[in-house]
Amino acid sequence: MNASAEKAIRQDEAAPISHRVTLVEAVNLALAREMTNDESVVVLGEDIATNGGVFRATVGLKERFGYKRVMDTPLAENLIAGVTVGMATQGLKPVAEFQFMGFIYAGFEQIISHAARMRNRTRGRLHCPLVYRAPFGGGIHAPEHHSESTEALFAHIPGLRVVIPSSPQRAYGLLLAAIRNPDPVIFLEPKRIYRAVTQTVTDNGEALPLDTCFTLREGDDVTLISWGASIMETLQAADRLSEQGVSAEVIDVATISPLDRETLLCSVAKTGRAVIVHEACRNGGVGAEVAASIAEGAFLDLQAPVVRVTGYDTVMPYYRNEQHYLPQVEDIVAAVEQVIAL
Amino acid sequence: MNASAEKAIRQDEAAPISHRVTLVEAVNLALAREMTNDESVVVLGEDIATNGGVFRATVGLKERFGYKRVMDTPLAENLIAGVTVGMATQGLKPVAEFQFMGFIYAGFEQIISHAARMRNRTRGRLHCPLVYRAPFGGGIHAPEHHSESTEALFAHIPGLRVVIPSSPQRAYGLLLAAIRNPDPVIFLEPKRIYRAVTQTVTDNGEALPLDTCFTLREGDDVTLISWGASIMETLQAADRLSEQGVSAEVIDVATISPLDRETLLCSVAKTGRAVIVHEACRNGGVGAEVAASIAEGAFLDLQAPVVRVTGYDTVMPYYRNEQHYLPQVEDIVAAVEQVIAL
Amino acid sequence: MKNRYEFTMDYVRYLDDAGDPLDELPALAADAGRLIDAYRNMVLARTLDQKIIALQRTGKCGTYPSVLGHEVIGTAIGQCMDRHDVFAPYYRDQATQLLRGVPMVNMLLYWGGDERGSAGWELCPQDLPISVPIATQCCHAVGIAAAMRIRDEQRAVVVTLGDGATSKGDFLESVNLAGAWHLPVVFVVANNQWAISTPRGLQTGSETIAQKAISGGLPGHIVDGNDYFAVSEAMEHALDRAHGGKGATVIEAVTYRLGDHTTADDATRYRSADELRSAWDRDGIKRLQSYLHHAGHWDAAREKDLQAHCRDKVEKAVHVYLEKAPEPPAAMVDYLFESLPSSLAGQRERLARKVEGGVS
Amino acid sequence: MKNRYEFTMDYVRYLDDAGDPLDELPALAADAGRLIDAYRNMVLARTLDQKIIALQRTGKCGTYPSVLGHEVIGTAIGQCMDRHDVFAPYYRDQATQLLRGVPMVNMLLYWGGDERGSAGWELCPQDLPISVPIATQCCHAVGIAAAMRIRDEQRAVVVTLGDGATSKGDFLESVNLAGAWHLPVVFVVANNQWAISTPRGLQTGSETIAQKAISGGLPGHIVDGNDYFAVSEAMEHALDRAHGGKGATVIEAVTYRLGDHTTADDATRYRSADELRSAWDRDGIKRLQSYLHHAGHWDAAREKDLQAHCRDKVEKAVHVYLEKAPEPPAAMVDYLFESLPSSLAGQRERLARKVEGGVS
Ligand SMILES: Cc1ncc(C[n+]2csc(CCOP(=O)(O)OP(=O)(O)O)c2C)c(N)n1
Ligand SMILES: Cc1ncc(C[n+]2csc(CCOP(=O)(O)OP(=O)(O)O)c2C)c(N)n1
Ligand SMILES: [Mg+2]
Ligand SMILES: [Mg+2]
Repeated sequence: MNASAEKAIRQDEAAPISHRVTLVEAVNLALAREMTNDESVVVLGEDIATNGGVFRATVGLKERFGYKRVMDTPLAENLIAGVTVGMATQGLKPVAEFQFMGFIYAGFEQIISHAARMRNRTRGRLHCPLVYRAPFGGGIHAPEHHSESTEALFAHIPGLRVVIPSSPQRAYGLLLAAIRNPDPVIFLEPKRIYRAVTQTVTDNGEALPLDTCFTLREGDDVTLISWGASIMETLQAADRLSEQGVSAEVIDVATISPLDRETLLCSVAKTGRAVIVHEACRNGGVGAEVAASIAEGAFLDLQAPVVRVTGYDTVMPYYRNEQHYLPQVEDIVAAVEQVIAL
Repeated sequence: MNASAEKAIRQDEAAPISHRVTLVEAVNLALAREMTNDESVVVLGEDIATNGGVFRATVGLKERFGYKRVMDTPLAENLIAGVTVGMATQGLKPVAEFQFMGFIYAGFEQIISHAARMRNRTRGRLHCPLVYRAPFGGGIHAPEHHSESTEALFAHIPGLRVVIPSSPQRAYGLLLAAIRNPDPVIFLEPKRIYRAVTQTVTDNGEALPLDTCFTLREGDDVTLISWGASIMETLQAADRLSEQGVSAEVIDVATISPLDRETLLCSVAKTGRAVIVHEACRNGGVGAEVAASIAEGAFLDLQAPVVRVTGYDTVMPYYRNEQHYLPQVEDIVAAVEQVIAL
Repeated sequence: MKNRYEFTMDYVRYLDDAGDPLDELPALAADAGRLIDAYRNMVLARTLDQKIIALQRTGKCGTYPSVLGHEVIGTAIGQCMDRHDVFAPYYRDQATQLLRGVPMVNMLLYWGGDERGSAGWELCPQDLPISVPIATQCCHAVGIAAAMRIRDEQRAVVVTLGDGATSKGDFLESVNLAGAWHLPVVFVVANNQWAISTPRGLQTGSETIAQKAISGGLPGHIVDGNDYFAVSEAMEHALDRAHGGKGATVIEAVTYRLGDHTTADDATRYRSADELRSAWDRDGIKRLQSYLHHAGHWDAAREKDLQAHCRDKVEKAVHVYLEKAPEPPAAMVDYLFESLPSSLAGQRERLARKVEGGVS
Repeated sequence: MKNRYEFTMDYVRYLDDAGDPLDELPALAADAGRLIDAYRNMVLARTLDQKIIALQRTGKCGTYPSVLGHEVIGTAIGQCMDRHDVFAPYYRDQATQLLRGVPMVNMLLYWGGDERGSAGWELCPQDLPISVPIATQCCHAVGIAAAMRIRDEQRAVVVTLGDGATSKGDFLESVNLAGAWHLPVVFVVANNQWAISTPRGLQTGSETIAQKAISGGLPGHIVDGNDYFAVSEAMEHALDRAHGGKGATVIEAVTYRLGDHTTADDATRYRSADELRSAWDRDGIKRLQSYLHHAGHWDAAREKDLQAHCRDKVEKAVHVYLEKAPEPPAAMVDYLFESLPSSLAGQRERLARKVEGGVS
């Protein structure tokens, strides 16, 4: 168990303590916080109990909350997805971990056909207050299938919320919100930045809203829109641009679906230009929806086409070439230069 | 067995015969044709052999080609998807039917993680010349889960082709092309128009290209872009508009992925306006990619925002209300009026 | 050096095809009231079934899967379950749902293409709605059973599925979890010999369906699904185990699908009239009726009353169903999330206008 | 009325932990050359394994799953298979892949993050690449076996998986299909007691893994996976059945994962040093070595030669591997489809420029 998680777990309940934590530690804090607040929260997945998860996100929870609320499951993602639905219909609030996003696909039928529809199907008689967590994205030199970023597949499914934090603070606040939300949430954790930065997080149980983008940096000349690990490169690009005298607004979409179009449109109304950055492949990515929404909703404001800086339309390469797949700071800067030139 | 399929199957191989057939009969013709041409083509799925498929698409094939090449499978879509991959790696050309698109989700892991990647993973040593067929879309008064149109989920997956015919002739030519294509193809059949019209199809074994949209009607004022069953309403809207003096070009995208952006951009360069029509829900639908591509690629040509006429961002309602979900001719006409007014 | 592992599994039936006992009957046979209630429910289920098929034929209902041949299994399940147990049905469980208290009007609405069919359910509010994607309900069932275990409740889950469904991972994975976690769940496989057109013999190479229990370390039982006594006894035993914290059970109830798969199917395409005729000889309703007659619990007058009573009940429900206006179109977005996301506000408005303006 | 169904399953081992026969050995024991070849392959596999772990520790290879404890199973499989059979491996099958003729350089490339690792394979061009998504290869295996049956070939498929993998639908569905279609396939479960941190006892409630075969109507066998004779005999028997058109078999080979799950894992977090120590006592390589010594087929000098030979072979392969330049970035789109779709032409150009311009 890492030190800060341990401290968090042993803490006196009364006084909210501030921690300098990484993103993955913030996930752990939020889980522990909400399991303390709410007895109906349970956690399940492969290797999440005794081992604390392969990324250590659930470390210490079994020791603290017992094996009945922190369950290692057999190796079957479809089962995990479906068991979670069953639990949720009975008023538990299960938080299931998929070890990597690349292994969630076996659970698609349960997620699409049941988790997302139980409330609608029963006209509210039963519903699914559940969270499916998964580390996602590339760049950690992992084997095949360990670098997926297919958030677009979930974003297209009515009845699901898709949430992606990109900082320790947002991981804490958004995960609390996701667990408390009475509907199913796909909570994708950008593992490339699991430990990239530490931030002070006050473990006060305060959730963040699930229906709004976060404006990380204000600017006038162009709106940079991103989410997940790519936020890092996007912010760096904004720095770089500012040195060049270009003032970039940076928005972390964070709540990928339902999408907060207002914030995006307001920003573009101001800047007149938008560049979208995401790691997923371009064709049919969430960037397409964002671009289409802006192109439709801000048609008269746009001074240049909305440009997407994304992964290539191919399978994420094995690790020797993965950096060539991922959008780089230079790619973002180049795209901005292109739209500014127009 | 229906009469024309029977005739087709009994025909003298030498002389290509023309048939007036429905879309589903054209599927049957293409399957029989390619099974005759190529011994490595096999067909499998639930209830497809003895029963000829719940929509009768495979009727007569078992009688003609034998149970070894026409296989009823156990009830397990993940298995069907994976078995097909195995067969394809060994040089068979399997065509698997999913009884309804709503039941393909269990096969997602096999489709995404294997069918779409085998060639890339082995640098061409093995590949997957397979076709996954599924009837899709709503409007036939079917039970829950029988009205899905989630083509966007497949379109986002690199390594898959997604093909959707919208007439008997295109069903015949595109299915032949899909079977002959050395890579995996998701072939979605709009079941609402399975029997809506008949067309003369010459069973000459000629395939259609898999990399081009089909321009069904030329026009100058606006480009209507659609696919699948919605092509019917789109064509009717074009008629209606022509009465109002608006000349609409109608494009059937047909090859949803990889997407032929050239044809779309050329048309919009001419008309300056585009309306996209699809049955799937809007958020993250294929319409988003089409709209984003046009808004980026034809920025200077566009005289109005690209508008999408789509299903609602919700689960397809059970059948008493399904007509309220589906895009109607009036919706398309209204959208065109809106963009023309700008 | 060899060690041998052994597994056994019994097939049980009590009544012959004519309804005469082959063996001493289980204790529950002494309760005449229960037997009569069971018989009444079977007849009610069949009456409703025939009516829905008629409605479908006249365009007043959607595609519908008949319960014909499943009434005994469903009735035995419904009787054995406690009110606080949870039922996770598939789509041929009308007989159980009647006993659980799902109103007939709801069943009609459901098959009539109206989501409100699965709403309400005041008598069994935690029961799952019908699961259309085959076998997926098995995973929910073990999830619910796990929730009961987590909360230390003495409740159990019963999940039903068809023989075809046993080929799908959801069932097999769930059986495994039920064994690994020692869950209070009963899997009842209604083996009606067909999965649409696919016969039992093409579905699996296993001698029995029940033996699939062995893969998860669960006990399995095979019973004649047209034998009320055999099914009831197995259910009671399995539910006792579940309620007593002794774990899960798989029951294979062997029957025959006497109707087409659904009203959209034509079974004559793939199975013989002879096979169907001989299956009718084993019909479990007739069998229980004969038994009741012989045992002095039933007579022609009661039968006549019952038939009239069932017809009447069904007609009343059908009347309410047919009078029911469809939901307003905006309902399609109102239940997607607990509260409407702002991104859907515009779409909801358009839907709301649809009705007022009368646009399709 | 009761009918009883019975199923049995044997556990077999021939050598005790010290390598002394417990029983009369199977006929294959007479072939000293085969035994020595087997032993050599096991040592080679272990040598390669240790080297890759060392490369990983020094940043010259990616995350890697050790073969430690699986060498006997893999070697027996590789020896028993015909050249024209097809192997569908998981990620702990280095010992089999060496015998199939997968070049060591390819193995190194694969774990070194280079797709070319699964290319080429001239000696076994139809073998599947490693399947990372657990158990999915089982479906491919039955698909390949079905292709063989369709073409009336006398070939067979061997598919391997771990104990954890047996919980996943893919395995269970494939076992069912293998039974229903009578397919020439052998499922070998390397039951190494752990799935990452999840012990065998949490994975399933079944007494054995092999009994999962019963759910598909297949025969199952349990063998000591550190006993070369037991694994080889079971494999020969199962492959004979498959080649002879008699259908599929499930073999559970009981062993122990002597290393961490992968180089990214730390097994001390979840299992005891004692357990690990006692597992080493059952190590199958040492066991076969002792047997060979006692039988007069082996001595210290030969052992020394072998060790040197293996180190040398591995070093040569590592050298080639380390010299290999990465593929050009554009390779990432070149193998997606048979030919590049026009929609990807622009992206390919950008990738091609990346290298020339030296950008990132
Ligand atoms: C996942 C999935 N695949 C396919 C279907 C279509 N389908 C509906 S019922 C059925 C056959 C089910 O057979 P069985 O499990 O034996 O139940 P029965 O209908 O015989 O009672 C099929 C294939 C479905 N509903 N769900
Ligand atoms: C579908 C899927 N889920 C999860 C993983 C992550 N994972 C890799 S190996 C493993 C454990 C496998 O255990 P077992 O099958 O016993 O094989 P072993 O590694 O012990 O040889 C897990 C969970 C994966 N690769 N695929
Ligand atoms: Mg059945
Ligand atoms: Mg293992």
